[in-house]
Amino acid sequence: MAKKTPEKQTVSANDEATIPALTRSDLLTDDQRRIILTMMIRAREYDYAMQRLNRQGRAFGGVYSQIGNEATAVGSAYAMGDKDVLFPMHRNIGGHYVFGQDTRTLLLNQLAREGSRMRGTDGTGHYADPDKRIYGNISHLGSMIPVAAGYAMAARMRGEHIVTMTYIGDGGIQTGESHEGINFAAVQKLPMILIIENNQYAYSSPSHIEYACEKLSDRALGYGCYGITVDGTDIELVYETCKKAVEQARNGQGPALIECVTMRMRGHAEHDDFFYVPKETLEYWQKKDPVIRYENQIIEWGIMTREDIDALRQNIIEELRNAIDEVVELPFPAAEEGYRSVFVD
Amino acid sequence: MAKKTPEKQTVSANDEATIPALTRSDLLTDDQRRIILTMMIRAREYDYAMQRLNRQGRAFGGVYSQIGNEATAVGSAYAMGDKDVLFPMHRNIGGHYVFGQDTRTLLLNQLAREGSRMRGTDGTGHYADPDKRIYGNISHLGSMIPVAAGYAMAARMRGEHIVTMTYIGDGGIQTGESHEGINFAAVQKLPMILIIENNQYAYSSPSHIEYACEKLSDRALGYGCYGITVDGTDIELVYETCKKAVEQARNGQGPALIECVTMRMRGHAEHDDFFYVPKETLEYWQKKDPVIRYENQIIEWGIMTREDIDALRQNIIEELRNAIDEVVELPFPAAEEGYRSVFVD
Amino acid sequence: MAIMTYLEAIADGIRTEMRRDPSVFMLGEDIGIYGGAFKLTKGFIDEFGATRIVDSPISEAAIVGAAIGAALNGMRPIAEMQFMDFVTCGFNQIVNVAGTTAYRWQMGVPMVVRGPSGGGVGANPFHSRNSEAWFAHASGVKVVCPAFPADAKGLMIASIRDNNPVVFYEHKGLYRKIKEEVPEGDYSIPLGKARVVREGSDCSIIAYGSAVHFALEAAENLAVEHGYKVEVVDIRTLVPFDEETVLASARKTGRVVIAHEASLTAGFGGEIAARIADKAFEYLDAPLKRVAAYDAPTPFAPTLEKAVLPNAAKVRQAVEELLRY
Amino acid sequence: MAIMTYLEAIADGIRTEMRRDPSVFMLGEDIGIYGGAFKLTKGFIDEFGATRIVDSPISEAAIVGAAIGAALNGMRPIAEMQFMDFVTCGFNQIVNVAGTTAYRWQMGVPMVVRGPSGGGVGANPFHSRNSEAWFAHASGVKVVCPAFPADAKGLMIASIRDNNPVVFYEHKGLYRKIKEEVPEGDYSIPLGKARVVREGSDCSIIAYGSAVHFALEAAENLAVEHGYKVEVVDIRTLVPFDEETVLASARKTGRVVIAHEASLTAGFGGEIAARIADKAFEYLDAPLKRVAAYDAPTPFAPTLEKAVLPNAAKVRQAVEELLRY
Ligand SMILES: Cc1ncc(C[n+]2csc(CCOP(=O)(O)OP(=O)(O)O)c2C)c(N)n1
Ligand SMILES: Cc1ncc(C[n+]2csc(CCOP(=O)(O)OP(=O)(O)O)c2C)c(N)n1
Ligand SMILES: [Mg+2]
Ligand SMILES: [Mg+2]
Repeated sequence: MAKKTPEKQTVSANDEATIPALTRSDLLTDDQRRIILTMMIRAREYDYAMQRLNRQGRAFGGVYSQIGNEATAVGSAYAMGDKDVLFPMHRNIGGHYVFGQDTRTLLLNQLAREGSRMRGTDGTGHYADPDKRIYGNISHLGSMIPVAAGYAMAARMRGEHIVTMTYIGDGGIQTGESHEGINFAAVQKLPMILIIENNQYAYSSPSHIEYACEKLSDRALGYGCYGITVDGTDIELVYETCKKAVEQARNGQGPALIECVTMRMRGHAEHDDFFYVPKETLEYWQKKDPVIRYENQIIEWGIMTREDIDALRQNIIEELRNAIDEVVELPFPAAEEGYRSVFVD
Repeated sequence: MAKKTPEKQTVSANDEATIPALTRSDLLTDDQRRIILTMMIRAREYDYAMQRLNRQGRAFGGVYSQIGNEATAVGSAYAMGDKDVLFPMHRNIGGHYVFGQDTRTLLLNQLAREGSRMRGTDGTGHYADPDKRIYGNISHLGSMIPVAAGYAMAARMRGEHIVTMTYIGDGGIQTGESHEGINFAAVQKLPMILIIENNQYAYSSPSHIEYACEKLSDRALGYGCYGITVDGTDIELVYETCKKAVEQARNGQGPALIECVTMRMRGHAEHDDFFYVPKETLEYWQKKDPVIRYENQIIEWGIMTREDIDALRQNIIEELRNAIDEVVELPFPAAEEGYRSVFVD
Repeated sequence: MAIMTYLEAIADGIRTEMRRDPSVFMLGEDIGIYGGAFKLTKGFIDEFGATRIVDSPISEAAIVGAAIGAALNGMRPIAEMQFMDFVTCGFNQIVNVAGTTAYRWQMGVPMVVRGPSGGGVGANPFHSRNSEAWFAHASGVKVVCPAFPADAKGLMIASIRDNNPVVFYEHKGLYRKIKEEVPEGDYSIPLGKARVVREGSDCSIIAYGSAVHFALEAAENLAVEHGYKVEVVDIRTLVPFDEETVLASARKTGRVVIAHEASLTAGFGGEIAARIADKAFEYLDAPLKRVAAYDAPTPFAPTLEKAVLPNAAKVRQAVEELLRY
Repeated sequence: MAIMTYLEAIADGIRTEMRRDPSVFMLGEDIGIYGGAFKLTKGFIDEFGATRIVDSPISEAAIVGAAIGAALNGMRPIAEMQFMDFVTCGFNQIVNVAGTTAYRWQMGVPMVVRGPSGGGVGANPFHSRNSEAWFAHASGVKVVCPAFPADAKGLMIASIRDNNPVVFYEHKGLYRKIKEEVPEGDYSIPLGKARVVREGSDCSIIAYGSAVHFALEAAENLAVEHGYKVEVVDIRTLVPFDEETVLASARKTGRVVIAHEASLTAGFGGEIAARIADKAFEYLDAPLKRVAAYDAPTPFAPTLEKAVLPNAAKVRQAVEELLRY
């Protein structure tokens, strides 16, 4: 009962042996691998850029890092089909990119500039972009799970075979709405995938404050749905696991709870210096860095060279810099927007 | 996933073979058995009396039957120690009796007469009687689970080794508050027992509308607490199971989810003719009637004779009749009570 | 036109719209075979099937949340709260998810959350609450409280067609108590239009829901006994609020009683009073009076419930006070 | 006396009472080692230990529910909502369990639910809400909204000692913005007493929470520029409501502006207006005006937020309107 997922234990920093090799999925082509890596690097660099903006006092609102979560965010979203719908949470920049979102749109929202999809009414990843099949979250944790379930139910009513995917943390899954949403999806056998991003902490709270079970995917048994726990830093494993669950869900076999075990490598948001995380824990997870390890693996597999990857990264950084330079110069939305659209027509 | 607890399946009415023999617990003396039987008959007869009052138009508000639930209610409450605290739900008259409540008090509340503990502000089993360590429920299902957890936590803070017990149905456990309450208790390892009264229906909804898991006690795994499913019509089995869980909880081993499988033998409340329940299901469960079977068993074990039991029942009926005759003549509480005690001093 | 009870009229409104628009469906507890706790959806599952009459687990947040998700995906869900009291368990979904979506996303959430509210029927504190003021204060949520069968039908159809979240308060005490002629077939009444249900010039009573009925009773008694001409305005919807009609009545009579069954403090009556005291101040000949429930849970025993809830006598007393002023 | 910020004063109030009374404990998310999202409980776990500073899962209903259970069992819990916005997830526990217990059981639920509320700091619609009116309408729940450090401390201690559930609204924009002398040690201010924070005879502003500060700013500007004497009344607690002090001010000046940061419609300002329009009608020389947020979620971008929220300029405009009337 007290025992947690193995990944949760603080491991000696020298213990490379505990780090398993990355999975090579038969379902992916090398072209796809290049795309996946691109998305991961984009997510990572977006994060670095936001950190910089935050330090410079040019970002405001909560700046939530997703470093450590790239494999989970990208791998899960990449497993979705091109009519499927994403309900991302606050550490899923990678998913936004996979679903075709561009950096400029993300920045406009996050920095609440004129032209933002939300007109400055809200920030971070809370926007919706129906054309890109992205519906962002609200702050209240778990609230989007019943919404993603209902979205899937509506599609099924119309005979559409789409799948919705949403996310929750090791903390957020303790909310009542999470429970009601998952149970509703299970009872209705809805094509909804819930990715549990178990990144060891909920704000400052380690897992034992949040739950007492061994694996959060153990909850699947009690809901009567498919559940599995995987290493959330192993991109192709995440992809393969989600792909299977997505196809199951699409075939009417109901929802899945997929726990991806990873680590939040920064504070809850940038204001938080995460003093409460043991240094050794971070050192251990540093070695499991999902982006760096995948880069190395891709090189090892002979798919790209270090030079290819460096060039790719430089491109991404350039793109980001240009987008930021443009967006930060834009004004905030006009004050009048505050009085508009409390209701739609 | 679609498979339910065996008890849930409609069984041919002739299939006596599927009904297991009643458990004989080593933990009980014959004197205790007589007490238990008395409580069960009291609960049953109280129910009959309320049904009559309702037919006569002399009861109002929801009249919820607990017929079929006597073994669960009595067996669980009887497993508690004499400092332990009960948070009963709407089908736990048996538990009220075990905790020493008298019929007159129950009737005063249920019929909202002058002298009711709740002064007519509320009815049914919603009253609290701290001297008897009974705290009734509110209507909102699941709301008392976190409350029972908090009560237990407060006791532990003071170094008291008490256990709290509360109840929820196969429907009510789907509420968010149920989830939050159980998880909170599990994380805090609180001495709280949650009895899941799985009586096959939530109002008109059969279990497959409410959940998709095999057994509701399977949820224990996902909370990291003790869980078990037992035949809720087998009084000594319920007792023994609860006794074990109560002592575990008292020793700091945390909460338990005990699913007692039984059948709601009447409508949701007396206004409901339960047309939606298949006749064969009722016939099957009729054979598992927890009171009648225990009576027979007690006779078979030579603890009481049929005449003893008949006399016992007559006594109980007499007591009930007297209490009712007195209480129905009482006026409703004075109107002024409505303006008092919205706050305490 | 057919004579219908309030309950039948609501059912007729939903049925009519479900026949017309395949994107409308219902979600709630025991609404299928059982036909709902008040039998409002009796027969619906036979006509519309289990795909459009969805029995849900006891999970109000999931009911509302799933309705929101379905609404975002092109449907027009009607979510039933078995008793409106249980909306406290789906509260967050309504105020935070549904209520902010138009503002944040410029997308509609065409959802109706409906159910029986109100007291006076010997239920208990958890089956009697009038909570409409909470949603009126939420921003982004429309709030409808019909008092008559025909209005209930017309407003229900308008609520279903509205592209915004609507919380639709049915008063369980009215379900079978009142009957009237109700237009058959397609019939909708725009949200945000009050109705003068009785004309008068001596005093106005501004009311909604069950209070309209005891306001009318009070007005009638005062007319019969004293010849007073009391106007009764049924605001029908709290959000949007028909300020114009209310102010016009206040300006006309100069004396205003505001009545609702919900408890007094921070109830919607305060909002109405504030608007009148701001915008019709110069026309007022007397203080503004409110008649509402005592600030307490709605008690169970008939003696207490009667004492705590407002009624015609209390409205009448307030009107008389103003007329004497 | 020591100079304290609003945040320090609240922390001091809790600390003082926890030292005095072993039955007081705290429950909430990240309040232990982390010291809370705003560091209000920084150091508490070192002084009081993990038994009395209980880090909880992200489960607002469980936090409030467990607090209620503990309160029924002799403790005096303080439940923190990390942001008051999340109280929507513990809403049912407060209004239905806690709020009805005194009435039904004649038993106290000595619990404080507290946390940061309010906007103006560039948070977002889900970290800025002012929801006090909901609880004021609930019955059986006390509602406290302090504006000053010393009041915040005194009212916190009184709230902890109160035998009823109290929802205690701290304004996050005030946490570090204002400082003043605060009595050290045991210091309590009875709930239900308003305070005239600035005397005047030309017009009254009735306010609470952050609005008291922009009301004072408006009053000062009007005094400096025009010599107007504007009175500012800080009601401090919504439930119980100090009607007497408010009516006295209204009767004295005959002109009243009511200000709060919460959105206008069905906000507590309506209640205040209604009471004045009822009980001080004959003293009024001008309409009642309310200054409040626009009826919308609190937006994120500074431009929008500034436009939507009330401020000194808007109060001033309302006062001037009344003085010109
Ligand atoms: C209902 C609710 N309560 C509290 C919060 C405040 N809060 C925001 S994020 C957070 C921690 C979330 O932890 P987890 O779910 O593990 O997600 P992570 O941030 O680790 O990805 C908290 C407590 C919230 N947003 N919603
Ligand atoms: C939160 C909430 N939603 C809905 C209801 C209405 N309701 C009262 S009892 C009931 C069915 C309960 O079923 P179950 O939990 O299985 O308990 P049982 O009555 O079968 O013992 C329902 C839907 C309620 N009381 N609370
Ligand atoms: Mg986490
Ligand atoms: Mg049941």
